[in-house]
Amino acid sequence: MLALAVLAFLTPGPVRAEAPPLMKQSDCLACHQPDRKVVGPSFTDIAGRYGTADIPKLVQKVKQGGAGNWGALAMSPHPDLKDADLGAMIGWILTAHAPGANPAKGPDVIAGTKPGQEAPAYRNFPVIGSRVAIWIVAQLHLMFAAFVLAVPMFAFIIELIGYRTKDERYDHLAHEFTKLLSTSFSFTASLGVLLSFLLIFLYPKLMSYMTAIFGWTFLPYVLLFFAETVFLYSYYYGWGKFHPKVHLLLGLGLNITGMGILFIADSWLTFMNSPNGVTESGELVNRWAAVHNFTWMPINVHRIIANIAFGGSIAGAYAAFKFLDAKTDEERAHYDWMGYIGNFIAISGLLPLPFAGYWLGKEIYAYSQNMGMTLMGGAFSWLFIIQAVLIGTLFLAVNYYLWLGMERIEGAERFRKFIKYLLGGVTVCFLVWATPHSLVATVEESRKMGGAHHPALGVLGVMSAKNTAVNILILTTYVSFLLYRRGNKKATVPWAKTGDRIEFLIFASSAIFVIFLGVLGYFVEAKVRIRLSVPQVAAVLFAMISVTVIDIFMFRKAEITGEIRWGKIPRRAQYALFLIAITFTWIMGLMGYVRAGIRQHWHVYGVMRDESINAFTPTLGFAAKVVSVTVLLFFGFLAIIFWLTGLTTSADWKPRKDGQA
Amino acid sequence: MTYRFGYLYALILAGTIASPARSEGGSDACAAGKRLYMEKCSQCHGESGDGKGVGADFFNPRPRDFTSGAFKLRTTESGELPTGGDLAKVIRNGMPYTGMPAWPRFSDGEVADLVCFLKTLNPDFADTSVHPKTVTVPKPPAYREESARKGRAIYEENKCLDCHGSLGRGDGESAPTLKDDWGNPIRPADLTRRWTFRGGHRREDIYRTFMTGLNGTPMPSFMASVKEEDRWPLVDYVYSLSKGDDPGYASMVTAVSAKLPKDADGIREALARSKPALFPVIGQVIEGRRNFFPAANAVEVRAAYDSESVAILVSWHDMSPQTSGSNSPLASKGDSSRAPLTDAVALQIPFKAPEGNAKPYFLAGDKKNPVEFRFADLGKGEIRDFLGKGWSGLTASGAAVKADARYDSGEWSVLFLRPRRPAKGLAMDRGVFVPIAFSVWDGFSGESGEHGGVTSWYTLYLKPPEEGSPILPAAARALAALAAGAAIVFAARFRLGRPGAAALSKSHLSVDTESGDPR
Amino acid sequence: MNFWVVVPMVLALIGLRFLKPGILLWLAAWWGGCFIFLRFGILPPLPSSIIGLFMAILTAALALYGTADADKLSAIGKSLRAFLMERRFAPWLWGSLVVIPLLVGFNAYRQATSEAVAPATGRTIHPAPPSEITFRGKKIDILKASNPFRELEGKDKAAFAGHVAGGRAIYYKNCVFCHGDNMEGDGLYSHGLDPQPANFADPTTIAMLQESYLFWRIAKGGPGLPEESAPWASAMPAWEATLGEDEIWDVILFLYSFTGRKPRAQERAE
Amino acid sequence: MKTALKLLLFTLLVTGFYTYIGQMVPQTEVHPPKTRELRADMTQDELIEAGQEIVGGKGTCLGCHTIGADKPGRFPDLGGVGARAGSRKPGLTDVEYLAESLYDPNAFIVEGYSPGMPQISKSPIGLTDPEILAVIAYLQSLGGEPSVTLQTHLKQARAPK
Repeated sequence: MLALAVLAFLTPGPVRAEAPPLMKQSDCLACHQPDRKVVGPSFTDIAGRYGTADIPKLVQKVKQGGAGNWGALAMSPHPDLKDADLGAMIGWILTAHAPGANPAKGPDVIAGTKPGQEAPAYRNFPVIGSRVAIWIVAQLHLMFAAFVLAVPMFAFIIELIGYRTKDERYDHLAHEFTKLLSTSFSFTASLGVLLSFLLIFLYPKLMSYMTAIFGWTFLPYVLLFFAETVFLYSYYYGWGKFHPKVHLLLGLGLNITGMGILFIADSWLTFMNSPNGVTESGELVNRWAAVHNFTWMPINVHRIIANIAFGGSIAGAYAAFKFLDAKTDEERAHYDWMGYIGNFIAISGLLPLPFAGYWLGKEIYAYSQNMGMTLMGGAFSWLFIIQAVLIGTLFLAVNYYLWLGMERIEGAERFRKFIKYLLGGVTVCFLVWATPHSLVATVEESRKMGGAHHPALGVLGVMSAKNTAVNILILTTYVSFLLYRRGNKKATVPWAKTGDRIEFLIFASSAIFVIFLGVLGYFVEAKVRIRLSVPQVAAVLFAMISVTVIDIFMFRKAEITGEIRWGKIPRRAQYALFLIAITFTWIMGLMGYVRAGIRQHWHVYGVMRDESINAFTPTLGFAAKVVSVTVLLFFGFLAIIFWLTGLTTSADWKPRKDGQA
Repeated sequence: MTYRFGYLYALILAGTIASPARSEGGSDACAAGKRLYMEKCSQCHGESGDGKGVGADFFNPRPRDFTSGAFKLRTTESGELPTGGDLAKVIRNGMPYTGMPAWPRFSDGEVADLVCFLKTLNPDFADTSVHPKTVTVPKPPAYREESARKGRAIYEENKCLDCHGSLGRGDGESAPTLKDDWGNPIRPADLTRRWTFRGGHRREDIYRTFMTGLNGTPMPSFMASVKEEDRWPLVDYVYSLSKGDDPGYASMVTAVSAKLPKDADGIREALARSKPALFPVIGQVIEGRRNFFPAANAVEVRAAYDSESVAILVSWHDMSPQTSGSNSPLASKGDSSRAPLTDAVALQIPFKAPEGNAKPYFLAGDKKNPVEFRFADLGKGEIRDFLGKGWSGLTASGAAVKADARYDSGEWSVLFLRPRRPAKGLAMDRGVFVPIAFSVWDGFSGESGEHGGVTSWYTLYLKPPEEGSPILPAAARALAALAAGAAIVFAARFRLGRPGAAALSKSHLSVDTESGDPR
Repeated sequence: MNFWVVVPMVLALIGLRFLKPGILLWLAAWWGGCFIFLRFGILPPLPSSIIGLFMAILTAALALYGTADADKLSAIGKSLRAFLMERRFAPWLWGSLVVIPLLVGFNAYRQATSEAVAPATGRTIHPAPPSEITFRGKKIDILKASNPFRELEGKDKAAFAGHVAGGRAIYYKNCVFCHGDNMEGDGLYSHGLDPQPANFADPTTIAMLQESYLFWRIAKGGPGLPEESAPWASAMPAWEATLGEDEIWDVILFLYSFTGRKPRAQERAE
Repeated sequence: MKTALKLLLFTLLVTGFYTYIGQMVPQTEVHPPKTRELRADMTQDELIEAGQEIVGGKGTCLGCHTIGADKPGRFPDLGGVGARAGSRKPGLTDVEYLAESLYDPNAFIVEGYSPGMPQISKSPIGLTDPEILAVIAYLQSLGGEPSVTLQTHLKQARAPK
């Protein structure tokens, strides 16, 4: 996954809007249009008459203005434009509109893509209104899709582990995960179809525009979908019937097609947020640029990571349910183990998630400061307080599960005394993260504070403090995991003590470094401050990676001091697992809201206005209600899926008594 | 205020390097003080210390002229120069309700540097052989009511009320005629608001002011005229005139439900039941003829309502009532009429119920959100309604009605009566919070039109009458809690008391770590 | 921080530690300690909305602490059982059965008789700026505009100082009354304004913003705030009526120069 | 079944809690900027304001024209145009002159300038007739007395669709 993220960073940025930025600011477009004559000749006509060799001549022409070449109407002089800029603009006009540039169709502006020409505008959905209907269905579709995309990833990896270690348990576990998949897949597809119908029916104008831009992606999308169906069913029903390598190959195919579907669908919705490859009036000039827009890759990466975490948490919830409902010790042991793996996957996704989110936020800012401000400082700033509560809860629950998990490990009692410090760390970070910048206060209260910010808390309300809190939160959670991992092990290598000290030193120094940078952030200018988050993240990553490496070597031949008694975990731990799943789902819903919400009153940001009665941005309270309804619906459907899956499931798994996970 | 930045300073201490060491004493220190002065003080006090900086014209009292040698706040005898410590104290504490802020951010060393430089501005300081006589303030005896009562006689005896007024509201007979040494009009202090005392409001501060007088102002020293045993009683009397050390500004005035009779006296009587709310008045420093130092610094408001109307009584302290002539909120720059200006007051409420939290602009509303602006001209004794869309967009919207306005011992009080549900305008229902703001004009100081004192938006709340005693529902809650608590305790005891319950606490709370089997 | 509250509280907690209290008592002491710290220990006092949020988080954390391992949980179970069943705790049990309902009743009474308080309002402090504004008939692109005199800082020190001095005069003629001599939002009239004037010395105000953002705020003032910045248009005047374009840029230079802060640089996608 | 019920209750509790948090934060509904509607009952002031918005926005007039600038741009400065519109072209009142300049910009060219202004009633700017009336009202207000209302009929006006 990391490799993918790195890859995403390395690929060149999207093709930016072709027109030089000056083109948009200048008044050219008032008189000239790409493909038709308005006051002056169209760009296509100009490019037809002149070549790049004429640029110097044309530069002078534009500067001086005049009439006679194209008609009696004079072009006004533009003495205030710089030669270099003019050259660039004219160069663009000539090259991008040259007849040879797109010989088959002449100008590469695709006819009929102008928004809102003859299409009917909006239709209404009874009772709850079009927007809420689309909102709920889209969010449900997304949640199922996330699950359906994530499960094959870890099913494939788990199967691979099983194949490599020849441990049958993993194979069975992968199979069981896949069982959840086949029913969910049908749900996803049905919801997707419902969503498209609703969209086409309720937002015909928007959809005809989107079709004009993205119509060409529909075929590959459908083909990929068919391929995915084939892969999924052959992967599931072919379990044990193919040669393992062939079967693994099927799993790989399933993942690749799934990813392809995700990327295509993302291009549609990211285009709506950060349209690219179209003119200001919405005419398509470059198909690939429309797909490869500013937020496409960040959203892809963010989604993949989040999907894994989400999928893991849902699988964990499934295991928790089965554990609580189990009748025998074997069953409990099995589902305890499954819940553990699900939670492990969820944490692995959760830890890098803030970094991916950070990249996405940065791209949004780069695309439009307006949108960035709306997101971070404006109408949505309070949303991040809700998000902080959710993420804080998530981290608390994850840590709590790990601590309770030590109950099943013989010998882990010796780590109990650390719990309170870890808890203290997580709590303080949670408090910092949940501190709003501008506080809700009565007039008296703000008089006492001497303003809208509290002198002490105001400091905690800003970026530097939040970044620091998140990084420390991640470090703390990692320490919890490390302690869990060491529960029943005793290092036998001679340098064990030194190793411990080095690990401690790494943790302490990276924590101090992160906090130092956080404090430093208040004393440097904003430009530097924003960059400080990079070394912070790097320090945390460095600590996690280097400690993991040391630990692996340190415990390679470790003495096992006690066994892991799978199933011997308090029931409340299962509720923690369930809480993680609910919280994750809720965050998905909330993030879905903010991603669509920051477009505000635009269907396609800056290009196509939302003119429906629902163009306003609803209150957070309303959004919270819709998200809750969505989450409950999702869990309702999940219950059906779990039940269906349960009809065919029998625990055929035998715990291995060697204490190895 | 000192803690405002205490937290950040802690951070700065943690994160930054201390500034280079400052050399002590001599001209170096004065040079450091000069740098500091040029950066932080010269904009008002002037680069040469003559009190004529770029911002000087916008303050009243005007910034101190350091070259003159007249300093108000001293511990030295009348007419003497202040000590260095006196200057340092003013820099440190500022002067409340003037443009001189407190400077807690300066270190002691920096204040010393500044004092050193200030002394170079007046040659009289150069003579270090003269030591001004200082006034020592004895340790104050405990405050006693009896002493304050005795002080009243001393207050009268020493003609304090000629300037400060009979009730201490700064409305004495000669108050309007007072001028400082530079010929600028100056107001006697309003002794009922000791938080505005420039030299501090502790009893020892008041004592010191009596003893030293305020150089450059008509306030003399009473060292010679008031006998030693009369000094503390006088202090105690002045001290007793104020309600407290701080103004206790409110953010809301609660209108009580009452029967409002037809006559003004009756209504005023009914209003006495309402708790007064004090709102700060500030200068209109925003548009048109800005007013940098309004005569009034606070309005006190009471309110009551019945089923038909809301009564709002606005009162404020005014040195001298101006009742001949006229005043109008429309008087603007172009108004060249030389007619004398009268005192006036206005209240404003949004014209329509605010959508969500949005309120009109606080200066007479804006185009999107107009306000109902009720203006009382105390000369004509009439109240007229305006529709406000900003100061320049005020238009008369109703006929004038007679106002009930009274002036007594330095205080105006004006009664506004408004229907609760007028045909046009905001309906005031019980239990709602209505934004309300006030403006005050002092004709004596030439305030008219946008050139007046204003307040920010505050809240008028129509408190529903109490229905029955609150004790019954509270008791019901307590009983419910008791029942719930008892139920829990007895159920738990019953379960724990059963045979085999010893294991219960364990198995019930930590269930399957042991047995693995939920009950 | 209010040391008169914090120090005794910390001492009391330390003292309690030596008494080896039961886990229930210990958790209760911590909970109470946290509340006292948040409610009375911090100066200036925190708004009640924040205390509520923090206490919810802390309550959850303490609950997790008590249940995070089997020993603690069984200790809690034992203490609870002892509290409910054993004779020596009987006075405490019956006492709490009386005191808690009394507290509930008292609270209900207090709520019924306390003065109503105007609802608290949250305010978006830095709302998103419009992409462009019309300043005296001229369009200014808030996303891209930069201070035309900023570049003088490196090129022409004297001219730059001139602009800063110009800004200084403007500040002391127009802004100081509310924003204060120290630019800490505590000017002569700040006590009479709500929302209170911005504190420029605070690292979370102008240091976070681009100069063009300040230009927008100064030019359009409270009346030009977007809807999301309720409760109402702040008292900040729209200086467009009084100050020219260059004057506004000058005063912006002065704000940064006086506070020693740097504006946020323009970030653009290359 | 009991487990399922318990978990259902748990789920309801947790989502309920999150919903509650969502209600605790300040609630603002952000409405899209209103596109000014040109209503028949608009006052003169409102019409002028609408005109000003169009001049600065949809009309893109300020791309070429200035209002009250010291040095005129490439097209005539519009400051005070209301005062001189009536006397620019003999036989045309100020309204007629302004209307002609908007519907048929090249019919009269101010001395010293060259033609080049597009017909703003046509695409891509495409102002509607009422919008053009608003613009005229605004231009009149620049130094003159506005007389135009939305009821004013211009001979260039297109027949309503």
